Amino acid sequence: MITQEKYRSKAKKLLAEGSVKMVIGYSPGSTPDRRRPVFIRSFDEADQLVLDSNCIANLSGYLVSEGLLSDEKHVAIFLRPDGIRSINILAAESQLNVDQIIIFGFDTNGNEVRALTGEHAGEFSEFIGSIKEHPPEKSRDPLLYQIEQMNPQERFAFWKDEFSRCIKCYACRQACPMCYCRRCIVDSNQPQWINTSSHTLGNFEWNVVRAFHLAGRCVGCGNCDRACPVNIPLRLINSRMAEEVLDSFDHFAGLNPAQEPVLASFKKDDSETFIL
Amino acid sequence: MSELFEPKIIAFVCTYCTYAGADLAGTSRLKYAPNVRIIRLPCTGRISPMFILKALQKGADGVLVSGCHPGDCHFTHGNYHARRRWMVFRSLLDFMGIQPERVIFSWISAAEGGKFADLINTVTEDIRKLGPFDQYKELIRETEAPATL
Amino acid sequence: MAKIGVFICHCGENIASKVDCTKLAAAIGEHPGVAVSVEYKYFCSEPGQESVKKAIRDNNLTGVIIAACSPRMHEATFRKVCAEAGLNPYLCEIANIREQCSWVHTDKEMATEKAMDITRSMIEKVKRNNKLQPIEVPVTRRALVIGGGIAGIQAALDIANAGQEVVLVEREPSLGGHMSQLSETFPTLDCSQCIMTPRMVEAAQHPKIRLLTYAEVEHVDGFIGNFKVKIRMKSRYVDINTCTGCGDCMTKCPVKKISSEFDCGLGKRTAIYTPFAQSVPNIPVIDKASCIYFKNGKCKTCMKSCQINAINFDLQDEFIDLDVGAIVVATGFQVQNTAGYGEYGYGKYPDVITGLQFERLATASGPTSGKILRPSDGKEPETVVFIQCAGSRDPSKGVHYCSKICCMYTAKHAMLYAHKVHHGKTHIFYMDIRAGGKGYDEFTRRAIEEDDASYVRGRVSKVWLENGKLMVRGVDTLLGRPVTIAADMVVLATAMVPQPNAKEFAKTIGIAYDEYGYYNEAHLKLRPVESSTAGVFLAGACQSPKDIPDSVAQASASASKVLALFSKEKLEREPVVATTNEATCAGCWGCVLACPYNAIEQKDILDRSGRIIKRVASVNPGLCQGCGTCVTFCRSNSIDLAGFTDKQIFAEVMAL
Amino acid sequence: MTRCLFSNKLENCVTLWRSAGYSVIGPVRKDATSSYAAVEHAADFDLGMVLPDRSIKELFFPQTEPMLHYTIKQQAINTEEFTPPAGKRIIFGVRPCDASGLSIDDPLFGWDYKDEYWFQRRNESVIVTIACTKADDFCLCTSLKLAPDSTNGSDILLRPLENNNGWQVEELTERGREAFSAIAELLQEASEPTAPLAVVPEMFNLDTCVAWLQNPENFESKFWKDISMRCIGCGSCTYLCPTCHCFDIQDEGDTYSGIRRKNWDSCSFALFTMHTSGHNPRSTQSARWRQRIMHKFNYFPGKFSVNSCSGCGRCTRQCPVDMGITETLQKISTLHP
Repeated sequence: MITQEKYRSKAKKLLAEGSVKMVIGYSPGSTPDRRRPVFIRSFDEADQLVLDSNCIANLSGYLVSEGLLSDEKHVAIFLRPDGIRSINILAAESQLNVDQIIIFGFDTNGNEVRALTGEHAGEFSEFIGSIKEHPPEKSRDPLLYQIEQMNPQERFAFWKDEFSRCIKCYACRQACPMCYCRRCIVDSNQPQWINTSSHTLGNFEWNVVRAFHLAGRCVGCGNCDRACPVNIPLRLINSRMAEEVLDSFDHFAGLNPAQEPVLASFKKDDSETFIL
Repeated sequence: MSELFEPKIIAFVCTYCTYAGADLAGTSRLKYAPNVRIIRLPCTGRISPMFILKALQKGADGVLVSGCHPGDCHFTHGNYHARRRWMVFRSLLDFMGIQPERVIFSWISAAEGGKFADLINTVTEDIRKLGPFDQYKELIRETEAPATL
Repeated sequence: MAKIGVFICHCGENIASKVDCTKLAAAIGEHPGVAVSVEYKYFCSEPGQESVKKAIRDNNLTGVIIAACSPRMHEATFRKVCAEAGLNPYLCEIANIREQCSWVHTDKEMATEKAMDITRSMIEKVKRNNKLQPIEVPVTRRALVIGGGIAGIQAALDIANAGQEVVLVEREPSLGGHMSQLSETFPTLDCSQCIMTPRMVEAAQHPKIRLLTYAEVEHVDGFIGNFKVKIRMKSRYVDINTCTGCGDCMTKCPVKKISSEFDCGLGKRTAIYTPFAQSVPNIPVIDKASCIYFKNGKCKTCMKSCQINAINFDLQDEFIDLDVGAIVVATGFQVQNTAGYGEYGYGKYPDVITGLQFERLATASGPTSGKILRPSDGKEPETVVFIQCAGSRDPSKGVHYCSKICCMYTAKHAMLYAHKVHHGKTHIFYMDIRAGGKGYDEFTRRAIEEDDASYVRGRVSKVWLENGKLMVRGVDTLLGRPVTIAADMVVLATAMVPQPNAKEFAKTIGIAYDEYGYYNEAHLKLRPVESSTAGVFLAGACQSPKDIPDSVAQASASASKVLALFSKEKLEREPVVATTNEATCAGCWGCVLACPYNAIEQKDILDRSGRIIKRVASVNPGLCQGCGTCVTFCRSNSIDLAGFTDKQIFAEVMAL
Repeated sequence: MTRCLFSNKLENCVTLWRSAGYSVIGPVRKDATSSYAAVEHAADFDLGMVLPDRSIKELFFPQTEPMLHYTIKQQAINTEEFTPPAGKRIIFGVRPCDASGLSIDDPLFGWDYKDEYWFQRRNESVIVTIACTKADDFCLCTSLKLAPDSTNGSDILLRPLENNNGWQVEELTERGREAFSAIAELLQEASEPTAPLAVVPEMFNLDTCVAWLQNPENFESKFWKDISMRCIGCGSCTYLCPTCHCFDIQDEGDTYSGIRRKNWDSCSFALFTMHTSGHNPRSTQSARWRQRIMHKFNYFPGKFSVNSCSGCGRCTRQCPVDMGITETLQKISTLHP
């Protein structure tokens, strides 16, 4: 509550003095435990803002909505640490200018909400670095271990079963802050690299390609996983890829706004034990 | 006695090193298994993971990707970029349950005709041992089947 | 609808013995879109080529497949055939059924199967080929040479002597570079100034060379044949056109105690100065930081002393814009800062000096007029210790590589010293003696055998001062015992490292560099003088440590590359280049980072009122080499590569 | 005394139906989701849930359906059509809202061209609906003038008994009677009271909303932008909706052969209305959301005299950003028409 009040009054102040044109935050949802994204444009609306442990969604994707930042005005946004990492990647990929973003950083522990120190993306780099060095305990999904224990046939069968449910609604893509392309590869039909039909083959191709496009960029915010209406555990694939780029290239996505994209760069001594 | 399984293998190679190495195997009249179909690209940097998926969709039991050794890329560092992508894509496929043995990466220079011939033989033999990629073929069959419900 | 002609070559028996060409032609005739499917003994023969031409004309073919030997053999031949028959040459593809099929397989049935697959795949590709046109790039026949050391001068002279214009840019007030600082040069011991100065003068007076000294390249834009360069002419405060170089101003200048950069701190200079007596041009510059007028607003002694009023304190930096077609980068090296070697006492003991300082002491025109004298007390040293690899091959100091010249110049120093101080004694600590080169090993042998240089194989751990002597503590690894030598002077063979701003400068011109800042060649073995950027060439120690012969050789090689480029009015290039889809590009710039050739630029898309709607990637076809690394990176499939488009490759795979 | 089916007889029902040639389908929970799926035993049914995550529509209009197979040889193309699978089936435990959804889409699929894929399945399926005794915060059938015991689209309506041990059977159609005659021996006359129906509060006045939507001035209202600002344009609401019916025709294949398929499509996608030229008449997400609401409550009823919404609430229940029809219509009902 203290953090919520702090940010509410900060939102009011920034909006009143005109130093931001909008605050993107959370408001009460259709049930007591639901929070919905809200866009506050004037200080008298700021009391709609709530901040508690139910505020889970990574809102950073809204920043790249077409035209939102093109007037060069500032926007404030509530972000968890993963959201701040998303902003860093979006900045590194030239999708936004971090100077325009005022961050209302927060994190939760159980029901407790605490504010993060800092206002601009660059000020959190050290903090994000500490997450890289000391990942929170038990952050690895137990299912990951189970999948790793399987033999390839079992793994294939596991994912086949999961992907057979996919209905190709693309909620995973739409919910993801990293999926900002003007045209997604699945919508590119000359040639049609990914089968658009939601048979299992098409679903498999879609999910594999999406995971590859997110490798080194996914911050594990879980937006895709929560958005999936048929509950495919997409987080597992993305976090496996995040582990891979960390192990292989020491790349922790979204460390700072100037980070080089991991798949657009290389080191001459990158590992190649697998190459014959 | 059952008939010997002839795996279908699709290879994506760069024109400057591995394609030239394959040509050298030819001019040296080396003999190797006829199971591989080669697609020529300018550089390993051009080889997209999408190609591998399409090869599997066409019923490949194995995919081979090959280019210039590090430091030898005609385009100075296309192969370094490729190497990173492969590293990631390979581990992704592994996680999805596609055995790494089915998607093979190698460096073969224009001078390594012998290595090319040997590799094709080894890969063909290895994939023959693994057997047809039935699990993937089942997905393909499903796309050709009428609706069930 | 496609009308593809497929021409299946027997290659005598080479193909026909292992591939059933009749069966192949029949099967291919059934393939969708194939209008002609024929076989022949030798399509590369004159009648074979004529039959292809006739088939193209008679059937109005939209694409041609030659199923024969490797495209590396006859692709060019058959493209020409198509062009002669009126078909765009890029609508021809080769199905390699010889090197990659008939020659390597023994089972005729399986080889025939494979040949069918190969041919079908290429048919599907050629159906999607585009009518490409070779890219023509106009060439501005003027070269820019950056750096006026021996490499730059050599490159400039070679190009100019072939009749092409050259702009030679040097950032110091005079041409000369490091070579002009040297005393004698190995392995012939001819005097550096004696061989260098005529070259400097020749460059300055050459009608085809425009010499810009005290100037720096600020900005480079464009691509091969068409670079646009901005050069900053730093203000000398001396009018270069009026000054006669009489030197009165320097004589009168009251500030006389400035440590001379040219003499490596061993000599002094004035605030208005030329770096050395034989400077080219022989026109002084005012060192703004030391000049009393610039500090206090009073003095102007030099101005008063100048009888032709060449000095003007109000002069400003000027900018020159140039169009050039090629660039030779010859920016040289610097000597590593030896402060990192605290144990050797450099900076603490004045008589511990670098190799370059020793050169200045040994030079007849140097601060001691060629006498080897100790900087501390001006006495002649009787024992001199040389320490090799003082920086090079020392990962702990960040230099993994061998500086290549130190073994030779240390041997030279020992000889020069022996020739000047006959009773003197030299000791050289070394790791290995690397004397590969014409006359080099003989040279080091002479130092040992004739000039009595005492080589000690081992490293030095410490140098300290004791009773007026520099005590050098090292180890003789051949004898396996520590040694301590009392010396009067210690000379460090410091490493060659890139210029301090080498990396930033590489970014300015758009070339690649290694971890140290040495500039990368396009290919270490096969394209050693080309940079990764087309039209930019490398000469001298900016690429890697080099001695004078190597630098000069590379400079001449670069010059010949430039001249080859200038031999035509227009460059013609294979049209295998990338293009972007501006409508779908998301502007993430991953392609810009991934491109090995800096060929992708950011382009602003404007609305009618000139407002930026979005920024997208745009490929410069002059720079693109067609590797396709960008295409693979692009997540939204917004880049494609002509000749290897997504559609083509997709179709090739889907036909298998 | 009414005819009842008791739960303990359900397994026998399934057996009898199956031996009478029906395939049996019902609400099933598998992995992390629930849907209507084929069962072999009554125990496979999960009848306790409010409603399955996925709607019944996919049993009649699958997310991807092969229509024809083609082959190419030289210049000739041969085609061979797929027909929808034949066979009688009983869909047991359908929710009234899902059943209503089917009847809503019937006129759409039969309007000018009679969609054989839809109608063959409709004609061969018996919809056995169970009236709702449970509802959650998202249910809104009553707001759509439907009810927890609506009979639209059903062949049989089952009303749960108070003791939760069975259902009163109400036969609504000939198809339903035929299916239940196969299990007549298992039905019993009983006088047990039925359980109270679920209470689904009315969330908005539909007529007020429709009046507002029909006013052409409101087409350009700022309301649309405000309400849909957080919409991320995913298609989950449309794909889970029992009445959304848009589809796309795709050819998938290679050089030699391929399959033409009918795939779900969604008005939420930017690509849905994209022209080849690159122009998009619905270029913003708010225009797309407006289209969805207008279509359901203005255009569709204008043509077929029925709203294209049966009040299942899946759109809100599954929305990643907590939007949905309820919120939109609630807000519209407070606006001046």
